[in-house]
Amino acid sequence: MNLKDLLSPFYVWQRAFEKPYTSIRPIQERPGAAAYRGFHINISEECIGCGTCHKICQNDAIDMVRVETYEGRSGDSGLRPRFDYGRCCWCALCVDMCPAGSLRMSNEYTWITSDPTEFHFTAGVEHTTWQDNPLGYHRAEGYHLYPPKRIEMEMLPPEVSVQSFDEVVAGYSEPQALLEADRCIECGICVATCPAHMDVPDYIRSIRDRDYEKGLQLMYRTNPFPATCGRICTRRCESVCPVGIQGEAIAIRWLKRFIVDQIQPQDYARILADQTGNSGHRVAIIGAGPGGLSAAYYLRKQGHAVTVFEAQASAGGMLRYGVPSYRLPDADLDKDINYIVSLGVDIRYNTRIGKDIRFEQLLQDFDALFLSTGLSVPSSMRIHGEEHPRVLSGLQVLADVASGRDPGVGQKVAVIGGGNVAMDAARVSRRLGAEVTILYRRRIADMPADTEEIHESQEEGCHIVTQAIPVEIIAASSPQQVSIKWGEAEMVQDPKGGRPRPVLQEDRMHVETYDCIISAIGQGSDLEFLSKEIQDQLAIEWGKFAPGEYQHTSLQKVFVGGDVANRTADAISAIEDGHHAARGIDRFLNPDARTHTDQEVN
Amino acid sequence: MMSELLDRLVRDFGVTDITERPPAITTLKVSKENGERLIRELRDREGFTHLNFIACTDWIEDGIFRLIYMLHNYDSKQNLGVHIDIKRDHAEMTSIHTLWAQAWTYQRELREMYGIHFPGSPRLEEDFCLEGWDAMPPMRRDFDTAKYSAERFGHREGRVSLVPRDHMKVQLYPNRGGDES
Amino acid sequence: MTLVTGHSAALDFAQPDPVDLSSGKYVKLWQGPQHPGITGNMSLELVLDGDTIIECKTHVGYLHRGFEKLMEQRTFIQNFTVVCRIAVPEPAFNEYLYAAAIEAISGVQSPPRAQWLRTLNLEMMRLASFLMWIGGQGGAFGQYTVANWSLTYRDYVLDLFEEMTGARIYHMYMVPGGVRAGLPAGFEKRILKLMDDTDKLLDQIERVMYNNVVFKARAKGLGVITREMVDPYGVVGPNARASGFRRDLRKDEPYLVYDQLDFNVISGSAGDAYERAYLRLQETRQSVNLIRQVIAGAPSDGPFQADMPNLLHWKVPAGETYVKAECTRGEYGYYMVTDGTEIVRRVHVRGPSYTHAIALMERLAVGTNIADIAGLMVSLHTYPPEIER
Amino acid sequence: MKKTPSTLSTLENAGLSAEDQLLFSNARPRPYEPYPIKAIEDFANWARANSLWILAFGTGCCSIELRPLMTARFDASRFGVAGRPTPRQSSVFIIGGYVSVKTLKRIVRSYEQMQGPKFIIALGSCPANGGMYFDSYNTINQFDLYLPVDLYVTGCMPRPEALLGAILELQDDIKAGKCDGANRYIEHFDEYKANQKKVIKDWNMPDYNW
Amino acid sequence: MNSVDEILDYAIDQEQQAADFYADLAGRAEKAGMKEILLDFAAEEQSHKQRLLAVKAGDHKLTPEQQVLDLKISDYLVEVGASANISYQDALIVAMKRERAAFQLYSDMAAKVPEGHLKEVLQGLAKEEAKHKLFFESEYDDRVLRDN
Repeated sequence: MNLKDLLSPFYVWQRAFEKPYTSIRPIQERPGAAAYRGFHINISEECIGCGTCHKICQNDAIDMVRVETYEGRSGDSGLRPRFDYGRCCWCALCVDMCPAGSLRMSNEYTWITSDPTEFHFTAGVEHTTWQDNPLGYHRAEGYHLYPPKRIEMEMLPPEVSVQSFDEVVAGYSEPQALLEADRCIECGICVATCPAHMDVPDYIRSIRDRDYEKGLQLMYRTNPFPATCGRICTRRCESVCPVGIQGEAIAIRWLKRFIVDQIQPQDYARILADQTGNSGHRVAIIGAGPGGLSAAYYLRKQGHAVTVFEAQASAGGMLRYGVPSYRLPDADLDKDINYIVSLGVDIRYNTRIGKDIRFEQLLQDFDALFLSTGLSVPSSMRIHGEEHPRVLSGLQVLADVASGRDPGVGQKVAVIGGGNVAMDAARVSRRLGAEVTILYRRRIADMPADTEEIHESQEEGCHIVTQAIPVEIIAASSPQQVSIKWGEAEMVQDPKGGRPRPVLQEDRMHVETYDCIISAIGQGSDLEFLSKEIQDQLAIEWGKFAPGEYQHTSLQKVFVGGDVANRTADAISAIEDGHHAARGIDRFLNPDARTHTDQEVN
Repeated sequence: MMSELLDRLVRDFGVTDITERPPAITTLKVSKENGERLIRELRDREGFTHLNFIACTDWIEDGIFRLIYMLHNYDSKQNLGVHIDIKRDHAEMTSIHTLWAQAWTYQRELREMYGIHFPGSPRLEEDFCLEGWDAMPPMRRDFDTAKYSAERFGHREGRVSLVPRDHMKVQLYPNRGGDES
Repeated sequence: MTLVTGHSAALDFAQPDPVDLSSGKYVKLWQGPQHPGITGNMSLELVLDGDTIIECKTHVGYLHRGFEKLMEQRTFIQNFTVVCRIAVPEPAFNEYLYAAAIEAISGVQSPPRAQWLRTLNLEMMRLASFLMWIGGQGGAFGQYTVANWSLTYRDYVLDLFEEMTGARIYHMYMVPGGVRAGLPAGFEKRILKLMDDTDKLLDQIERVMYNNVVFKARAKGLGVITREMVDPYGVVGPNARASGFRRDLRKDEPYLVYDQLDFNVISGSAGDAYERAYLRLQETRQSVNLIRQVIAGAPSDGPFQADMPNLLHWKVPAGETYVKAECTRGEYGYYMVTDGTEIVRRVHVRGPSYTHAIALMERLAVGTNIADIAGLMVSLHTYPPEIER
Repeated sequence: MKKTPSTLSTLENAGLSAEDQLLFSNARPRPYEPYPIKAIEDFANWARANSLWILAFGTGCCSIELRPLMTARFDASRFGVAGRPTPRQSSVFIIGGYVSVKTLKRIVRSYEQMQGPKFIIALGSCPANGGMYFDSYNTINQFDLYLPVDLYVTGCMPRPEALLGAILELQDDIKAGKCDGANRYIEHFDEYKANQKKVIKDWNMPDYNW
Repeated sequence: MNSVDEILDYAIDQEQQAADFYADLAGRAEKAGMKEILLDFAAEEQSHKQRLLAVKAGDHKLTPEQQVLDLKISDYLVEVGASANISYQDALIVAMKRERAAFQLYSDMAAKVPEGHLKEVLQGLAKEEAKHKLFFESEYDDRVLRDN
């Protein structure tokens, strides 16, 4: 022991004159750090109730509860997270995971109560003092719990694709599909939005498990056209995919296609093992498009005998005659159709109702009817000179190409319209060697066609002229040509709201001569095969049927579906109509038996 | 040097399944009978003087407990994991409490958490972490901790959670979608 | 004073015969779990001869939460939030090792910036943990002033943690594949300022505590770990270094960016409580120095997380690994077995306290004065929650 | 002043061996009865509120924030808070987060040894509804089944400031005479005991630790 | 026709004629759906008439200065006949054309009369018809040109 050691403790006195460490008013003067993980904030308006926070929470601290304000919104479950602070550990995985980006944390942290049941609150719905606190934890830029970017799809380069009718999209390879399938967060929001309510998360999971046969089985539960929909579906599911809010939506369509592509047609029967009995009932279906064949598939599974009447020489309807083969190769369409037909569906080709058989005859001969005749009559522009022989209809051009006929578009083509038919007609014309101009009365953003289709047609060299309103068709000097007079349009906001309307500028008119003009401004139904009396009974609005629940009409036996009966007019809706009509027909045919396969409301 | 050692271990102790594993460990498998002898040899002759831990993995599907003795050689900086498979229904292993002072603690833990017996190991039957435990050893795979907790400790009532996908089906399309079969 | 029973030699691991209490000569005394002299919750079952301990049995399990079982119920990303709770005063090493184990098995490489940030986080943790330990060691020998200083400085480090990670204690910062965020603006300046202040504080602590005649008198010669005891008792970290071994995983098996930092392994020779305490003080200074180096070397931009799959349902490939890191108390390790599912098959957490607080403590306590038992325990630097997990 | 309820029966102390039975009281605990004169009771509550002595028993993770609270930076002493090493001198029991079954036994014992009026503050999620360890086989999920809780503080773990907030709130509640946890325990003694014995399997201590 | 009241009477009569026209067409229409639509048109014309009656009674003022959006859709469409099996598209064209003709008529008349109250009334009527035209053109734009 030395003196220094003895004295050293007294050095503590040197601190006596320093500023004290003590925080004078600790509760007030020390807010949490800017990124502190305090109490939860949820922007309920942005939240979509996907439940991913609930799923990632290892403490089971988050319940998804009904909040009526948000029920019925598109792509929103109407549920909102409710936190249990008797469970939470403030790890913020829920914040990191939140695909909507609506969840974050404030930097508040003091909550004292004598009642532990109080620690339950629905953030953003119940009032909290911290809801508007700008500080607190949020997910840092560059940090993700799931990959936000989609696996890019390989496609034929436009200079190659335009040379032939070969399929443009390559399809995912297995490693690509596994990576893309991995991105799914399995919330199931898409299931409600899909018109057919396909089990999207489940079949994506089957990819991750590399169980493609299971994937096929899952898809056929709701959709007997997976090869087709895997290529041309309008994929509303992707538009509501939560992953798409802060990143890119899961490529649901391409994953569906991937599953089908892994399976050979000859294996379908073994994998799906569909049972078809014999109920003794006979059902007639008019139209072998997606709606009619979907109904046929599910009716056969219910054991009913099915006869399909088709006016064309092949089945598929618009899928065959309206969708070009570079988007949907015949082989893939046939994969779907052949399997349905293989279940014992009798298709009468080249049989037009009203011409070859009377509708009333069918009413007499069959126990139930399903009408799914589609929209086959091209809309007319109703402008002068429209009847010129060099004005072709888009549908006709597509049908000609699909049937192997030359539509004779010539070298210089103008396409009028902004829908998918217009884009297809334009791209088909490009493949036939023409130089193509698309005239559209509004802006590109207003085009009803898929953005991908618009993009691809531009890539393939179609020249899109927007805000161009055709006013007159004029005979050209050569009978092989035709001129069009069109005027430029200004977009004017309608004071009553809605989308802006194009207004013709009469001082800015153009006249241009083409080898042909393809009109593709929409199509309507052809219901001439129905007598006036029957039409009056079927409740037709705007040229379309207005079916009831289960697709039934006021004519007891008659069920309707597809483009001719719905507003969305796409394949997937037609497929759902067919499926649902099959349910309705089954209920109608077996009113007592509880063999109905539909799930009752629980 | 390591390969020489391994060759010798194969020869003398019949070790199998020699695997290099990232970042820097080698694992090998030895029979239950040769286990204690091999570990003693490694400690006394080969410089594996440090016992990192003893642990067990329950491979219930194979009916075995896999004991792992992790050894370290401070001089050559080698890590060696010795796997010894023992039967689940006759879970017993030679004690190594005479080799390292901490070994019996691990063995007590394994006794409590897996029900593995180490004859001769001190204080083996004493409670270690648990007290008054009356169920299956909790680290066994077939012990359901969530169920046990819910039954014994309960959870505060008043919580209900809905599944978004199912809720949307009930609300928006009760009669549509995939039919239940 | 002669021992009536107990270990005949340092390397005799046989359990002593139980003391015959019926003679009335000896007193059985329970210390803990409710006892201020015990770090964390542990209890010591002591048998005293006068005020000398002749037998010590440790009892653990008061903090047993069954982590290893819980981890077998949760996905890989969920466990990331669970692991830090295993060692309450020093959670960061759990986070790092858990991430490192998954990265070893899955082959994911965390980007360089993440490695620097992880190193910074770990060294800050080491500093905070040592500051807390200094307070504990001071308190165990009655020097509460030092505890007031060092715990306040620990709190300043926690403030920086809060800025960096969003939380004071359970940071949950090192996610498998990287870290959760970069450094906030002005962080470097603030941490460097704190490091300067900490240096001054450590000088003062050395003067007031280490030179204190009472501290010296009580700590010197207490709980001597001989060189021979080190390996048989599984002694690691500062406890082993104080007994003359130059063993430090940061140097021996470098991880993260330690191979790019300039530091030496500190060691002592006496192996008693004072040597260990002094060694820890030096390591605290070393940690301050390392933090300065990391701040200087850490890249300020670039990714801080590797490209990861969807962690919601990540299936780490089947494998097995053992990763370790040098924490304040020595070798901290994670043994992990995966089976290719979304859930880990087995995790074993190897905490240094497991050996120090049980086998070693039971041995060293024998012959110690009852008044020094808390000081001895603290000088071994043990954390019960990592023993029982 | 305090009267003993005439219906008082004795405790069984069934967990004790015959010889230990003699060492422990088998009397039932009695509730605290306030002074009949309100001003005196108010004064007593004021005094109690300003000398909250905390039992130094860190029962879980959250107790690590007690150390900063007790040292220079947050300096709880100025609020009349001090740590005491023995239950006999303590009036506040801070449940520091999760409670394992083994610790619960010691908590019950320590709590019962504390002199009334006594108060319990429960920290973090775990005592409220199991928190992070809701599915653990060794931690209880609702602490208030076993002992009466006066205040809960949320957080995992709660910061020292939140803890200070709880102490201030507890002071206010005591002054207002609202903290009746200890009496609740006595009034519902048999229910609490049954819950305790449901999870503590080796009950080898007296039914009430005087 | 040179007094304001005469002009208004004429305009009111015109609206009545239009309403009668649609009602007649509805009576002949083959499709039940179109019947309803044409009756809606007739009701729309009746509401125009009520408006003008209100103007005449002094309860409502014409607003010749207001700007009315002209979509110019009907200007370039072909004339279609009002047959019994008229389609919705054609019915809209008929309606637009009628409103356009009325608009033209009042505009032309307004151009011929000197400045004054009468001119203002004629201009106001022209604006009224322009609004009616916009109503049908908007409908055409929304329904028929929906996909275009």
